[in-house]
Amino acid sequence: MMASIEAPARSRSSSAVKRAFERYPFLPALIILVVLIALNGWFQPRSVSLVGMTGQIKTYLALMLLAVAQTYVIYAGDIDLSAGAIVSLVNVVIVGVMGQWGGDGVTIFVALAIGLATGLVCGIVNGLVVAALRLQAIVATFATSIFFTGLALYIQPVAGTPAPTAFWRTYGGRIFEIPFVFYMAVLFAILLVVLVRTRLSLRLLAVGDGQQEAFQSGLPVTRIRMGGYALCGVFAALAAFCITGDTASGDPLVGGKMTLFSIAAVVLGGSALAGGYGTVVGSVIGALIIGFINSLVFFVGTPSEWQNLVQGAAILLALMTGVLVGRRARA
Amino acid sequence: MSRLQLKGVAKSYGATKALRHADLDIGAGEVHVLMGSNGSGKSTLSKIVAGSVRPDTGEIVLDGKPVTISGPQAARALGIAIFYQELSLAAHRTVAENICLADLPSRGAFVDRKALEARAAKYAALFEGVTGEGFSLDAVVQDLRADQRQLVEIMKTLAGEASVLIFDEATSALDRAQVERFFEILRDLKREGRSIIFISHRMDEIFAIGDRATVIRDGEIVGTRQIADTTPAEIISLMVGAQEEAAAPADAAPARAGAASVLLVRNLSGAGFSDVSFEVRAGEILGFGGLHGQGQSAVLRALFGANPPASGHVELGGKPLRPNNPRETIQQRVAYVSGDRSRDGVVTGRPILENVMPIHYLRERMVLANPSALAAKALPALQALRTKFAGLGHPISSLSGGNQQKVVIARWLIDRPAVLLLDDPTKGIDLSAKTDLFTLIRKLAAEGMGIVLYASEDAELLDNADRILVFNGGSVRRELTGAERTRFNLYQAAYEAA
Amino acid sequence: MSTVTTFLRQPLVVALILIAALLWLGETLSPGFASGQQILRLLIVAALLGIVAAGQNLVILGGREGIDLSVGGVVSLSAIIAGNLMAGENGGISLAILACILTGAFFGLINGIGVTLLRIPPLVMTLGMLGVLQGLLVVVRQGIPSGRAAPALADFVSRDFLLGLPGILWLWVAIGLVMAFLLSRTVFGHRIYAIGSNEQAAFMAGVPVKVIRIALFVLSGVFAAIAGICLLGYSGSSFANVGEQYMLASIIAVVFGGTPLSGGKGGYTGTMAGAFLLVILQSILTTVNIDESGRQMVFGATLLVLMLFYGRGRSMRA
Amino acid sequence: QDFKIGLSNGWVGSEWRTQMIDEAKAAAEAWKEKGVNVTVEVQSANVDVPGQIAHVRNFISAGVDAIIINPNSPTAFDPVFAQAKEAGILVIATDAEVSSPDALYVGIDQKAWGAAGAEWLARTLDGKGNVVAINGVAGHPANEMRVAGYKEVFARHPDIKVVNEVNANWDQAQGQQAMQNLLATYPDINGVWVQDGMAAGAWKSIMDAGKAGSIAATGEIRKDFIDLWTKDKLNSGASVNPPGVMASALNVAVLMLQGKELKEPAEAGQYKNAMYLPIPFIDSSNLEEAARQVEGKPGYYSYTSALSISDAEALFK
Ligand SMILES: Nc1ncnc2c1ncn2[C@@H]1O[C@H](COP(=O)(O)OP(=O)(O)OP(=O)(O)O)[C@@H](O)[C@H]1O
Ligand SMILES: Nc1ncnc2c1ncn2[C@@H]1O[C@H](COP(=O)(O)OP(=O)(O)OP(=O)(O)O)[C@@H](O)[C@H]1O
Ligand SMILES: O[C@@H]1[C@@H](O)[C@H](O)OC[C@H]1O
Ligand SMILES: [Mg+2]
Ligand SMILES: [Mg+2]
Repeated sequence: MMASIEAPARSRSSSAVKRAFERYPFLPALIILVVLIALNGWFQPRSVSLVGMTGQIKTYLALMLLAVAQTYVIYAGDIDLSAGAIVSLVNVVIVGVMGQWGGDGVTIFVALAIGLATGLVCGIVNGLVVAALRLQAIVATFATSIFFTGLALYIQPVAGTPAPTAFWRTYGGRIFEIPFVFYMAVLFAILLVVLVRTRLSLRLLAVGDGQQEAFQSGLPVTRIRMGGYALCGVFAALAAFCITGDTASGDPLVGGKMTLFSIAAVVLGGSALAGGYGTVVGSVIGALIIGFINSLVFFVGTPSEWQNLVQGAAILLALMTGVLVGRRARA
Repeated sequence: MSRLQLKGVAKSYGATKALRHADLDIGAGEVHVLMGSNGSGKSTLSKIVAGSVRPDTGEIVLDGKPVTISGPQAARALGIAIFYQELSLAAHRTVAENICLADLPSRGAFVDRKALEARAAKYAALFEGVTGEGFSLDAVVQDLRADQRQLVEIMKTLAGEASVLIFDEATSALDRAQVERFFEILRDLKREGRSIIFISHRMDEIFAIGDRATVIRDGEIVGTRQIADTTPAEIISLMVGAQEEAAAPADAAPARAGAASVLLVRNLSGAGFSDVSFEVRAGEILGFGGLHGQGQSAVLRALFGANPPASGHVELGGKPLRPNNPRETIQQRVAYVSGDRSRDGVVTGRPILENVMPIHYLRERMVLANPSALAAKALPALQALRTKFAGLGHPISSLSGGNQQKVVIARWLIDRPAVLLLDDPTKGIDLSAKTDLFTLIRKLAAEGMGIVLYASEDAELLDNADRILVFNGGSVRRELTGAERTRFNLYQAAYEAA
Repeated sequence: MSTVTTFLRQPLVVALILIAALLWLGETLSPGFASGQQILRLLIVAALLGIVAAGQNLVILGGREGIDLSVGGVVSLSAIIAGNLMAGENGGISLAILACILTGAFFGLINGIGVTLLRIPPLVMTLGMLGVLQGLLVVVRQGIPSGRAAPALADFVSRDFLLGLPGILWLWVAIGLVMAFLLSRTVFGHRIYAIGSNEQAAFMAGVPVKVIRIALFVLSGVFAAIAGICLLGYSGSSFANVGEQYMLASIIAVVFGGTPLSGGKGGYTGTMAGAFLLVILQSILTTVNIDESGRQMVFGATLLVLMLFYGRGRSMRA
Repeated sequence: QDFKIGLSNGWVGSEWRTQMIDEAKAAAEAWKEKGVNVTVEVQSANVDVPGQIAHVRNFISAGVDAIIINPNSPTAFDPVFAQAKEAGILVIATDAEVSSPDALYVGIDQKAWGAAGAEWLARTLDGKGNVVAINGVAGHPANEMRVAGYKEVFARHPDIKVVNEVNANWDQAQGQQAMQNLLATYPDINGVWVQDGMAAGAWKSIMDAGKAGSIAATGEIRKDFIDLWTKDKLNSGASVNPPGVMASALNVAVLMLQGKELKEPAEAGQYKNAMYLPIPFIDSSNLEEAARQVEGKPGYYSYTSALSISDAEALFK
């Protein structure tokens, strides 16, 4: 009962656990993910076969990328409610450009470059209104999301323009017997590893820990936050590429619903919404958790009218577990 | 040869004139002390030089050339570094990252981790031996103690390799050994010809390290003295001005052996302290002393229920007390004043009235809040402390730090508590406010209240406590009563096992 | 001079000026827009939003990133429950109101518990709850026929009630008065501001932080439920996701009313004006004859411009 | 014979969709009498396009024989339908056409549906007057086809002027608000072209404004509205997209799984893969009959029709 303060408060092993959770805040999410994959496999063995997994990655790669996009702004304590609208806009832009210029190999790359630029510009616009004009991020990016959606509707008033066959056949196909999306996943992983080491990542996190403090320390806070939004725009564009590859068409509304899921994924991954703390890997895991919850709900045979409720409840439960376990472990 | 000159620098926040007209001259290789009571404008002046506050008028001359300091980044480029009174650390980043944050060693767009570690290590090494347990380059700042964080902020300031360094109350949380080491570093810097602006409320520090002292009162520079040619008394009279003499510290009253026991604590243990026992009698001021973070605050917070104790026995006026949370202890007539007013005390942006009333709301279980009825309660409490304010409806943030603290203390005076727990209540408070406060405390004690006072400043403790419990490593190591209450005994007990 | 500028800087004043300007613009673009009848109808629509925004306002005032994204779900659910319980009969009104308020309070309570006891960030908790509510709507709607508003409720919302104004406007005014009183003249109100401004200090001064915050979420659920009942009265019958449009709109109304999302300051009077402002803006956009893409671009850009009058954060350099 | 059929619905915002699923399930049940065991697996949830693609992938993993989908996009499923076909799965879309050459469309022609309402309106207004349109979700293909339908018709009537077109997102309350705003700014309109559930909202505003006598507006097919229409003698006409379309598609699917061949290959529509079902129309002439069909049903029940098994068999060789 009477704890002596001379003795270390925590045993060595529990402080090792604490350190692990501190270094890898996505650990709780990883555990949830592994359990979910196991359950998917249990209820529908084919879902964890190569084909099943390829399908799952194809479907959720875009959400993974968008969750990563969202992570960079959340690092700095900001948020981007327009991320999904950027996906839609880039989607119609690249489909439009490919359609316009024929859709062979070269024009596809040109279109993708234009798409990246579009995402970047959208991100910079968000950065300008949030960081430079100092509008509140939630409302300001909601406003830009309406604007971007309007622009997408202007470019392509109705869903359905097809993307060139070469483009989606490549995305959905195989190279050397290995599905193309796996190469994408590997590239994506490399990109993340590289970005973790950048100054921008560290400085975004520092800004997230306290804008005023960061400013007083001499950091160019406005520029850093704009950098976060710009990066978000670029990753949203990458997400749009994946959506386009998987849907083979342009749709001015395609990304709209992804925004809130991208935020949920970031939190599932163990990052702090308040900024200053988190990892992009966690966000990727968070996106996968959402995906595997959705498929598991079907594979266990949930009656259709209950599917939305069970999904919603499971995601809420995962969010709560993640937040609680993470905090417990780090405390 | 002057390094930095301020000419007619002024700054207002709305109606508040934070700095009226500052002329200042700092030489190379000089430690220039800035003295002044709370709200006199020291931090404002510092921040203007450091670029984080925009002056309304005035000129800044650096090495003979007039400069425009457009922001903190520009200040750094000009060779100005600052230790912020409220710190400027990123809580989730490591010590090393914080030290180098402003100027990350990098290769292209990437952080050069090796260089970063090396650079941080260089500055951390300066404090080797006094950083305390749990401090390391890869420790996360959030896990550090207050004094360790201040050390990180100091290292971060040093890492600016600036020619002008400003330390705005950089020693307020440091213990003696840490201060000693810091002063050695300052002396080295001085020898290298750097210019240092040093701000502190501790007279002994000022005389230990300063070359010249400038006193600032109500935003105006009232005089500069060579430290060697002046006395504390002169500095104080400059600070206080002609109209008011600093009152002498209250005399310690003898402990009243026969008085009733107000607070009885037996074998109390909890996070940061263990097996603490003591008794406070009516009319007594019991002092807690010792080095920083030896459990004094933790015991007080535990008694208040803010961090409930793990085990032990507490009696209040003869009845057992279970300090589960502040809400319950307040209702049992326990009061607690924290020195960290911005964290624990002030409800920022709200009117002064609302900042005085919360305890009364709770004690009286009120539902409706009628402003005029409340004002009648609030005014006497504020006046008892000689609080300076324009109106009860004004936001508390319009007051200076010291007056904000008085508002926070006033909330405990409406419904008298049985026990008053003071957790370094004068941190960052000016001398005349201190005097007012201790006069009042003595009066409250005389009226039968039991008071526990933890003060980080030795003089404050020696002057005001009837009895002193010296803490070390979370337990009481020695009790000093009567004539034992000397600085020597206090130091000896404090350093015993450390 | 400076008092004039201070006056003009008040969010409420800004909102009122913008309202006048937009009404003038609307009248110019399409004559008849600012007629008495039309303004009355717009006020009814604004009242629906304003009632949701009352709860949103409280949650935001309470700080700690307070926000309630689940209000839209509660509005929808409440409209459906009310419709089914009254099934077009006046007799069912009181039961329906009771059931809806309890439902709103229940979901608010869960949100509050999640946010305070489990310490889930409000945005996350209420976002998750939104997902649950949307799922629940599907379940509920498949099980029970969606009902119809009682005639008395429909009249209350759109017919004359007193002095030429429909009941819902009186209700809104009453809510406005209660909110003003609550926030400025009660201990509860002062405590809301206290936890919103400095939670730690409030805790140390004996404010029951968790109880207050839970109460705010409960109130938010209750206000959303009341809005759901009124919405049923407005549209006559209930249907899916009626409340969806209120989620972000209620937040914008609060921000336009001068309550920053960081909490601790602001009030409801401004929010009422903010709600009306937003409704006028949307309505002008429906009446001008341009493509939907153009409407959305203009809407988004206008929101941004309007925000420049309000939500701008402080410069980091004082 | 045993067939496993997956039903995917990506939007559960209206009772119409619920009824669509229910009728399809009932149709599967009906095959029992014929000794054919048709089991359905349903994924019906609010999802976005990627979410519905996940539905299809889940069906592939579950090894179904056929997929019937009410798709959230016309083109986005091309790749995943190709994958389904590779796995030997029959894919039929209903309610909204899809571009995939690997799928078949069984449902109504949405453009003709939109045109039918417009024809009625033009006839009722004697070919002249001011008209407003209240549309669903901008950019949604079904909406755009319907819009194309009415535009074509109104273009043929030079004296009919479409003074404004707005979007109310297939939301009844938004439809009501939009109508209210339109009535305020265009006090002289004669006709309203409005779709689905929004029609009930629009009519509420028209009635609130006391203009039910002077305005003709398209209506909808839920019992609640049909009752109101009958009671208040509204000047309305509704073209019917029956929720039974999925049941029709299911019957076609089972016959195809049995290896039967269509008499006339499905080659209609812009994607040349459609088999169009008839579009019933309700107006004052047959309102009573429609009311009789929905009598005793709950208020949200939509007037419906579907290909019975024998109707469907008649289409096959
Ligand atoms: N950001 C601000 N907004 C409004 N008033 C301010 C601000 N910063 C400082 N003030 C006011 O300016 C005056 C000078 O404050 P300053 O912080 O410079 O005092 P100080 O001498 O550093 O006091 P202390 O010893 O308490 O640190 C005070 O009245 C204070 O309330
Ligand atoms: N032990 C404590 N010491 C000081 N402040 C505290 C303490 N516990 C809580 N607080 C402050 O008061 C706020 C509300 O306290 P409360 O206990 O109601 O919520 P909490 O943060 O969930 O704490 P806990 O983890 O103890 O449940 C906290 O967020 C914190 O700012
Ligand atoms: O007719 C509509 C149908 O086409 C749509 O897909 O679902 C809702 C119905 O109201
Ligand atoms: Mg200061
Ligand atoms: Mg607690």
